[in-house]
Amino acid sequence: MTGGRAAIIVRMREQNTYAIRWHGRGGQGAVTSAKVLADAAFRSGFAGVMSQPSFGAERRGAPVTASTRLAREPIRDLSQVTEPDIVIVLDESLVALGGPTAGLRPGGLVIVNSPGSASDLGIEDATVVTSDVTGAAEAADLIVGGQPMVSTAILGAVAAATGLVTMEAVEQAIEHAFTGSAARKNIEAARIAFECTAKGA
Amino acid sequence: MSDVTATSVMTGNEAAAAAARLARVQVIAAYPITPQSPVVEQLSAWVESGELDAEFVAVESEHSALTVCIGASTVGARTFTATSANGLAYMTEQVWWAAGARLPIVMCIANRAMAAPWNVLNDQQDSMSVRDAGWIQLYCRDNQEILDTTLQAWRIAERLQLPVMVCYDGFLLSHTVMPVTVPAAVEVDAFLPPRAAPLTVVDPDDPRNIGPVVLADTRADAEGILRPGYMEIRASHHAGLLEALDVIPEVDAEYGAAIGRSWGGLTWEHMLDDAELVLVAAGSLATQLTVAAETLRSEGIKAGVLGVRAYRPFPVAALRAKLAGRKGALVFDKALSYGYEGPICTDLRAAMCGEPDAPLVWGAMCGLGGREVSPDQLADAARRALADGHAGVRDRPTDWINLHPEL
Amino acid sequence: MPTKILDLPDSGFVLPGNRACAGCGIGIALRQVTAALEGRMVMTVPASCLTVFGGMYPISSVGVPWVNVAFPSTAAAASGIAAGLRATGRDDGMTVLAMAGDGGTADIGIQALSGAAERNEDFIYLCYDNEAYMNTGTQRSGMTPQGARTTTTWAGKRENPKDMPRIMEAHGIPYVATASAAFPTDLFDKVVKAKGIRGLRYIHMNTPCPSGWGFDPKDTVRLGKLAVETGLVVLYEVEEGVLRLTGRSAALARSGKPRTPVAEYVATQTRFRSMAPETLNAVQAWADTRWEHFVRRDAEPS
Amino acid sequence: MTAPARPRIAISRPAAGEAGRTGDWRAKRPVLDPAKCLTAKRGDVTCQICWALCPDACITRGAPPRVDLEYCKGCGICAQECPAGAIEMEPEQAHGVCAVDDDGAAR
Repeated sequence: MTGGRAAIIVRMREQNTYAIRWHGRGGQGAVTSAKVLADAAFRSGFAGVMSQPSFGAERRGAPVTASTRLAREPIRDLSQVTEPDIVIVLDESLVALGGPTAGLRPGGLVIVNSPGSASDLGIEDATVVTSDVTGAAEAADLIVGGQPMVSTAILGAVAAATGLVTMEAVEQAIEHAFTGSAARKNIEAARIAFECTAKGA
Repeated sequence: MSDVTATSVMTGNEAAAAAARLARVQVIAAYPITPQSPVVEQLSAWVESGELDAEFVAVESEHSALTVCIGASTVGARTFTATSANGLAYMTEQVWWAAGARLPIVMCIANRAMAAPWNVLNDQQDSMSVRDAGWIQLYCRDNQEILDTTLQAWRIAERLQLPVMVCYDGFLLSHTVMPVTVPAAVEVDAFLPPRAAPLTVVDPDDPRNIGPVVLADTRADAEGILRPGYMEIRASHHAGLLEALDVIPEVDAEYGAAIGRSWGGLTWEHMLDDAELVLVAAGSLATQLTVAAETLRSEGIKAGVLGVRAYRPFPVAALRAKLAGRKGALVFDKALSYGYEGPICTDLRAAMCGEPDAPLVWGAMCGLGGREVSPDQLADAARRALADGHAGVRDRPTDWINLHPEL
Repeated sequence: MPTKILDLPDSGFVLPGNRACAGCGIGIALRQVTAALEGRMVMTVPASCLTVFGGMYPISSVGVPWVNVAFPSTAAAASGIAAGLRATGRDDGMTVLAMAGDGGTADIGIQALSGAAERNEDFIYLCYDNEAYMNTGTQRSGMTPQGARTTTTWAGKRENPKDMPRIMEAHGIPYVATASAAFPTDLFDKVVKAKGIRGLRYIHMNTPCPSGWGFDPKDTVRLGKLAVETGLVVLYEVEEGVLRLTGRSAALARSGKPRTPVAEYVATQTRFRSMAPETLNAVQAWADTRWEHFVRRDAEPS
Repeated sequence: MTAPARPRIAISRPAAGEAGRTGDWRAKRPVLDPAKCLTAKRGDVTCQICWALCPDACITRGAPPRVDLEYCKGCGICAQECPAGAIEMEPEQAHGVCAVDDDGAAR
């Protein structure tokens, strides 16, 4: 969509490693998202994938983070990602709290679950992509305990915005993580999110 | 308790109980296990008869015994318990909790072998196995030292806000009678005043949450003041143990001034001055080593004994000073880190590593599960070590004394 | 006379902005428990959701003295705190409250609790029963109901829960009560009554858990009430061996109207989603038998 | 760096907001309609069921009761249990930009 984003992806490819940080709320499944993305990336040809939660006792609704690293070589750094190339935000309200942009590499990519436009989020020095992932989850009837589940749906947006993983790999990874109708709904939600997210490089 | 100092013949367990009573302990919780049981039997009798004004909680397990002490110590009471072997293992979770919470609990350990297989007799595997839990560990060589060390233990514990284990050999001391001088209550009261205010605050008018989850990192409080994370709290705990290297000898000296007996502080020695071969051990085994050393001296071997009184904190500087320039040090352990060697031996090797005039350090294993070991056998082990030393043997394995490997 | 909502004190010991999940039943209950004891208390809490509720160092979410202890040791810690307060002359007007979850009570903590009950230690033990190990991710406990799916009973638990209040009653302690986080006035009255009794007082409190049971957080109270309507949870108290139904359970028994079928209750929660019809029948029969037992005991002349 | 010698133990003091401004957790906010609220209509303190049942101590007793939106997590118990149906849970944020057409294609 924008030359800027293509340049980011090219730069990240040159450095051969992608540091991704997830921001969500307890119960939204950021940890699941991070794990499934690692699986999808492995299926997309990354030899080194790593996803880990930030360990704590966060409850439903509390801000949580997770870290993912993707590389062509096995990963040996197990520390949390503090200077991400890519930030993925499952809950738009977290942007205003400042966590998602902390330590973001200049010109990094921020993917936000939001029905609004990127320019409204007030994030500077970064390429921002919004995707109404909650809307996608609702459209796929992916509702658990009264809440739309965005954890897998956002992977469609990530696949679209970064091009790092194929949608096919995302679907395989979801199928691996879920079973039966749950897998079907999760895949559908991810597909919807993929379709309505601006494509990256 | 008597108004006058008096000497009588008593067991090690009775000496421990007498110390707890003299300390005017406020809450006692215990569960029976051989060979510790007589300690709490005696204390419960004194509480029932009114001779000791304390709460005695007859719990249903060792885990609860130490937990009751933790609860009572948290709200400010002076507390005591005692156990052995599997009882200590069963309460291990709480052994860590008591130390991490900085509670000045005193616990006597009548040292006993760990099962399986069952064995109620003495070795030091039980307390050695919890050496890393953050308690001060003191080992006693006779019943008088049990009484005196237990009294010193509260003084040390309450000064440093750290729990203290007073370890003594099961049966060899716990059930063996010998003369023990019990100091007058008034003298002990002067040495050991009532417990001062605890670190913990349990007050509805100043409500606090004690021992909550602590994050890895530092975190600001509601006023924005940065507070320690888990690692700072552990570092402070470690610093407290290291401070004990000064406090243990100080309290031993204060006890000497008040009561008239001192026990050497961190270590003690016998014929060490010109010794070329130093025999090292903790507890009653070291007392036996003094006999072996004298036998060796009669043969012209310049042997001496270095007794380890404080095992945690490990008195590195004291041991280095005492061992510098000696030819050899033979460490007798009554415990084993399976797959390696005796724990005191390992620690001593590490302490001496890189010292310019360090002796050769050898290890010997003895007395597991109550296996008899005589001064002659100990002397034999010393002769074997010396011979290997003269022969230039480098990697000398641990010497198992009085073992029948063919069986 | 039972306390009415308008008569409940506005105590403020439980602070907002705490770490509990939205809709957590513990919060409703803890507000009443601390109010009933007027904050003149020492709480002791093992590893559990309540630990997290209480907050991470250096900030506490509850304005009463609180002593954290290891998982199996709640009742022993309370014994020690009570003994320590007596020994140091600070027990006057202070209530020791041990508060643990169902796993900490009925599983790993039952030994210490049984010992304390046998010794008739002087404290209130409140079990907040959310019917599984919620703090560690919803593994089964000895209190998980039959048919409930947990992360260690994927096909649904096969066994009925322990009857913890009756186990405690068998110890002969002076006061045993059941309660529900959905009925704050009934809970308040029971804690007030327990405060005035010496010895071990045991209160077993049903505590709906949105994330562990799988329901919308708005339904915490609705489902807590529904559990009582079905008779799966029976509100009662036992003093000196005499059982008396209380609150909604008493009204239900007096009304003679049929209880709500268990099927209506299980349909509200994802943990029962794959419950087999025969399991449902078994749970209904279990609830019926228990209900009849308590109604019969309630009718016995005291 | 050497370890501090002063004994440090973990002992917390109470304060609101231990977990931060938990109002941020909220997806829906409770909005009270004074025209329906029994207490608001009568102008004196009655009912107060919402206050009693709030698990987060976020409702202040009064006529009408007030919700502390800084900390309210939006559980919705107050709305569910209000006998007059006076509290509505309104979404903090609208969704639906990416909806699916009748033929199933995303637009």
